Amino acid sequence: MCKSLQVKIADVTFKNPVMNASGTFQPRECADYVDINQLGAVVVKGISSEPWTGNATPRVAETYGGMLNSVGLQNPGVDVFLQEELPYLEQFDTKIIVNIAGRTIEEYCEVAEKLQGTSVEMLELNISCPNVKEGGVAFGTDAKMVEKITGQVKRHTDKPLIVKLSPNVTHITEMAKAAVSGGADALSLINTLLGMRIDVHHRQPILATKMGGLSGPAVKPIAVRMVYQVANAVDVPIIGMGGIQTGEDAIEFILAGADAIAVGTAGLTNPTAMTEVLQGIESYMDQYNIQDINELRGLVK
Amino acid sequence: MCKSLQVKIADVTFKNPVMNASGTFQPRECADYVDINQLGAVVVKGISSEPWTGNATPRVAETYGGMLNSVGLQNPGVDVFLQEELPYLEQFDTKIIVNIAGRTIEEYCEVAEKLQGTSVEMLELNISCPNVKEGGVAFGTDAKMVEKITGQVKRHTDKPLIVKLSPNVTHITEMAKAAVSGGADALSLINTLLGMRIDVHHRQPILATKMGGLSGPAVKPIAVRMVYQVANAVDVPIIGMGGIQTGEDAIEFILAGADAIAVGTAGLTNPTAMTEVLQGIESYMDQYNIQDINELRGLVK
Amino acid sequence: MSQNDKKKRMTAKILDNRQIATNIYEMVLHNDEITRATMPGQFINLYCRNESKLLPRPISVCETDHNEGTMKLVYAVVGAGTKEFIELQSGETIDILGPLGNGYDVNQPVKEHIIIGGGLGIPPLLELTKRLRGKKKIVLGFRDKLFLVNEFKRYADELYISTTDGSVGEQGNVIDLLNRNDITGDMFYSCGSKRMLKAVHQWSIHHQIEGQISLEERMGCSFGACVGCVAKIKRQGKQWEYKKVCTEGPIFFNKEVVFDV
Amino acid sequence: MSQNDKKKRMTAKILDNRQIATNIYEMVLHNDEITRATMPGQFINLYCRNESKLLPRPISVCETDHNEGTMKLVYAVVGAGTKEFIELQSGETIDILGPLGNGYDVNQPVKEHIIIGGGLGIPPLLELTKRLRGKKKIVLGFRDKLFLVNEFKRYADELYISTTDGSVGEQGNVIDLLNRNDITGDMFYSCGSKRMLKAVHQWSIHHQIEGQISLEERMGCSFGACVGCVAKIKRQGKQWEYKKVCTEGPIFFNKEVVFDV
Ligand SMILES: Cc1cc2nc3c(=O)[nH]c(=O)nc-3n(C[C@H](O)[C@H](O)[C@H](O)COP(=O)(O)OP(=O)(O)OC[C@H]3O[C@@H](n4cnc5c(N)ncnc54)[C@H](O)[C@@H]3O)c2cc1C
Ligand SMILES: Cc1cc2nc3c(=O)[nH]c(=O)nc-3n(C[C@H](O)[C@H](O)[C@H](O)COP(=O)(O)OP(=O)(O)OC[C@H]3O[C@@H](n4cnc5c(N)ncnc54)[C@H](O)[C@@H]3O)c2cc1C
Ligand SMILES: Cc1cc2nc3c(=O)[nH]c(=O)nc-3n(C[C@H](O)[C@H](O)[C@H](O)COP(=O)(O)O)c2cc1C
Ligand SMILES: Cc1cc2nc3c(=O)[nH]c(=O)nc-3n(C[C@H](O)[C@H](O)[C@H](O)COP(=O)(O)O)c2cc1C
Ligand code: FES
Ligand code: FES
Repeated sequence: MCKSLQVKIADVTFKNPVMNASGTFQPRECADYVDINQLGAVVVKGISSEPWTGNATPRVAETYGGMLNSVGLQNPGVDVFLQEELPYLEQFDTKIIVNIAGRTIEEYCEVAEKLQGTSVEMLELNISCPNVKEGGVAFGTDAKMVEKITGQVKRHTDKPLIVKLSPNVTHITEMAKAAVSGGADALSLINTLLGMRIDVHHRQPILATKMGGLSGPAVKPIAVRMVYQVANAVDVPIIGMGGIQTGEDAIEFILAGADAIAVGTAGLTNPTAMTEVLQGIESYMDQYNIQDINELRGLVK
Repeated sequence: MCKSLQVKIADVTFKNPVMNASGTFQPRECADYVDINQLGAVVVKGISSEPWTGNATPRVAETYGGMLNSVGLQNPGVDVFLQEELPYLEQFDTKIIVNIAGRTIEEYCEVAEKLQGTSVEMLELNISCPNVKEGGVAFGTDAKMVEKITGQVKRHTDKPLIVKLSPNVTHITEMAKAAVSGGADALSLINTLLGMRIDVHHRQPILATKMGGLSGPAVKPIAVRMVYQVANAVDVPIIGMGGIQTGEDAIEFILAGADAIAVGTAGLTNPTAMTEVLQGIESYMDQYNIQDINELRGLVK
Repeated sequence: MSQNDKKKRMTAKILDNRQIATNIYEMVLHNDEITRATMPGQFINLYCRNESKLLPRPISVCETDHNEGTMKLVYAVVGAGTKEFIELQSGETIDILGPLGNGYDVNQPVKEHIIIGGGLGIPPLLELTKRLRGKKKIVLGFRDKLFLVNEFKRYADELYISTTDGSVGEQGNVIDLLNRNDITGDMFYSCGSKRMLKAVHQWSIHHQIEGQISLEERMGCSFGACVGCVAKIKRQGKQWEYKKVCTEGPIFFNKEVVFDV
Repeated sequence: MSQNDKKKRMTAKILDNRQIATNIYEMVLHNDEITRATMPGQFINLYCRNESKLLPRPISVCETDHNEGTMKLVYAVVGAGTKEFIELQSGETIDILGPLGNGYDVNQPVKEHIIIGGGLGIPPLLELTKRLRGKKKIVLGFRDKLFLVNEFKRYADELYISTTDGSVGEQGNVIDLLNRNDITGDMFYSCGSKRMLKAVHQWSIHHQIEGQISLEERMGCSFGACVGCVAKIKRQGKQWEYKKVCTEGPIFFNKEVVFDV
């Protein structure tokens, strides 16, 4: 059967709707496990204007059906990224999306500015990381701020801008609308939920930062709900994520209204999860004789 | 060893900190499985001024490490409760807490009023149910509304009032503070998180109401985080819940700052979960030679 | 009654677990206590080992052997839980809870019984068929491959069989069987898909035959705690209220049930 | 390289799994490919069957037999995952990933090796000990019951043993052994608790002996994807940066590591 998996997001065409979730895929290391040429896109871990050290360890904790992380956006900064990482990524036949992080609006803008004129295809604005004290989620839980920062960053880039939403809010649709009115070309959701685990034997939190971001299959129902709500509230393309482990999980997000999907935690616990999700999507399409993946988008009303 | 499990919440003394989460325990049916005399308290399912039919089926869906429900507070109304349920509950050596529900502030007040002078020990204000169109979570996600409704209901009762908080908010501590300034004598958290599951084969949501409330071990890290945040923000007793399956789970909430805990979903999948949680708490106390459960409360800072 | 005398999740030993038709398996469990307590029409909860799947899988009891303390279940592979079950080997154990539900009312004064089962609604009728006294007309509709037919034959006064494709027995469904063979009686007992039950309901109204039917709903607990599994049941003729399928059912009198789908 | 040539989670057959000391178990796995690729100091991920537990359990490889394609692991029961592992029977399978990490650098010009292991840090040193050429002084500190001592004895030029309670060997820990016996050499290799490694570090500075040590951190993936497992590693003497224990370690040169606990 000749079927099409191509999706288009803000005028960029992806060969298929499967990408990694930012921060869960180090291209060099993951290339041992995943044929990067098969991916719709590679999303680079949060990049800031200067190098960030990240948080103290322990940075990960297991939870029932999920995990907490408090990596804190450890990254080498945009300059090192451009010198050392981007050339490596350019060898692959895939689209490059850079997730950008900052403590101030200016920092976000600086990163966006420095990525001008590069092979980076799109930017993803991370205003939803619960693991940094300043910036991060503080920007992503206030609709006015979401609109403002989106607008500012847009002014420093001519690349399409994805705004990544935090699930730690009362009304996800308000944040989505604010991002769109700030100029977002697409939305991605969800980032992690703020959580905590206590070691009852040592009587202290497992994470050095006490709280961290919850991800993995445990959060999938929340993510699907938010994608569904947002898809019915705004008119921009959506990249859905949160707990996707299989092709059927991916289809669930697409039926809820996602144009593309990202695999995060599942790729940590099973390094070949991304290609398995892709195969799973194809099997589903074969099973139900779907010619074009776009037929399925938002089919559940 | 002679150890004490007694806890005191708003001047009511409970023989131990274990109670059921509202809506997951029908006393008559559950009495086949649980010796109700062993429980710190029984919390009655949401009761409204008139009988409520509840939502269409399917009302439950399984999720990874959790479940969704959209029962929609089906209940016989406060009059039938007083005639038929309360006398049954009075035979047990435990405290009776009634969870009250409404579509308008007046309805909540009416229920509170009718429970005056009865053997009901405390009221729990359910302003966090995501499964009803009006009232429910709409009241619980707006701090001003939380304060107002708490204040109004307080005026119609002389029983201590617990306010049950919704986790579907940006800042749980704001809701907690609002409830306290409205006069709440205690807080309980968390109610369910709004979630959704789609059956990819039938291409429709599993629940008849599309969305429902997520509960079970999957949500525990979110619940522990919220209990920890609230315990550090307000000075009233806290009943912690969300995914408790074992004694160690219960200890986790107590270390985070809960005075008592409730078992919900675990009691559905394992009908004797409540007494097992109680035994687990006792074993933990024995293991670490804890004389009084109150020693553990909020030990994690 | 202290906690020690309470009912609880128990372990059952798997004595047999094998395929009997396309996608359909038979499992034999050993547990004296639960077997002895089980009445026709009741069900048990099976629990998954994999703790990512928390909810119970309610499965009707097909047959009980009180001497051996064993019960037979027949189940279809539907999703992740039943996929897990088919991997279980004889000698392994599984967590169960039961017996659950009300079971059929077999104390009605009835001379001619009509037993109507479709697909996976057939197995739950076997133990009932064995226990009923009086004339028994048995009407079974299969998709293609037959199962349990010999067992039913032993207790049948009349036995009617259909398959959807007509490969065995008559071609068609149970309604076709009922109509073509002019089957009547004093009381019918039916289990099957919602669509079938609705059709049987219409047939029964037309022929003014009383019946008991077994309903299915998604369950959160199966023992009455969550109020997840309700069905619309008539109260005094006109009004309906939601009743719990798991404890007030799964067997209801046909005339009580509101079929609104 | 297409997806077919990529590394992935694999299945290993369990040949043996039994207790060897209080709370400590030995597991022998069969998997040709992974065994052949494994170097001393590397580890593998074990995955739980129970899907409520998603994260890997990293366990060091104790010994490999390239002819048989088998590897031995020694592990302690710590929490839910290792509790699951001790229930596994010979003949069953387990999901694994590996080999992971960098392993020891055995290409340094060294004449006298000192191998220092404490508790569960002992097993990961066995394969290294077998492969090192030169004089080998082996220093092992146990809590109470000994394990693997005969295996180490075979390759030892000198073997020193202690137990915390003094029930076997000298009383005390590895530092006591090192000091009391004036042990010196050109290069040491150490694995054990953070506290022990820190003490060994101080001892090594005092005696100006270079060493390679194995670090432990909580891991989200163990193959470099999540940046969860970092340790502070010195850069050009003074400054430090976070390096990934799972891919840039777990073995680091002693002088690079910042001990700030
Ligand atoms: C009272 C009763 C008796 C039953 N008796 C039998 C029987 O004898 N033989 C048989 O094959 N099946 C029977 N069923 C249906 C059986 O329970 C489901 O097919 C089974 O639970 C599906 O589980 P799964 O893990 O394969 O599917 P999944 O879709 O993975 O299950 C997810 C959840 O949905 C529930 N679920 C899915 N489909 C159904 C369904 N059709 N009805 C109720 N719950 C469902 C599951 O119990 C589980 O909680 C009975 C159902 C009820 C309510
Ligand atoms: C590189 C490396 C090599 C190791 N080699 C061995 C070995 O050879 N033998 C051995 O007994 N142990 C070894 N460990 C420690 C072992 O990984 C943990 O004891 C084990 O993962 C605990 O799992 P659990 O499910 O029993 O505990 P749980 O507390 O239930 O585990 C929950 C999560 O925390 C992690 N975790 C818990 N304790 C530790 C710990 N001390 N270090 C790292 N992660 C932890 C688990 O991996 C899991 O992800 C090694 C650790 C690392 C990092
Ligand atoms: C270890 C880890 C690191 C992450 N780092 C980032 C990041 O740098 N930027 C970002 O926007 N999201 C980050 N996330 C969030 C993920 O991209 C994703 O939104 C979230 O994990 C939900 O998807 P999942 O359940 O598939 O993991 C991180 C998640 C994890 C688990
Ligand atoms: C089936 C079901 C019904 C519920 N009904 C109510 C209710 O009537 N009133 C209420 O305040 N909470 C209700 N809840 C929420 C629980 O009381 C509890 O807050 C939540 O489930 C989290 O705890 P758990 O993870 O232990 O279940 C219900 C939960 C479930 C699963
Ligand atoms: S399934 Fe819970 S009440 Fe019936
Ligand atoms: S554990 Fe994920 S990078 Fe090391």
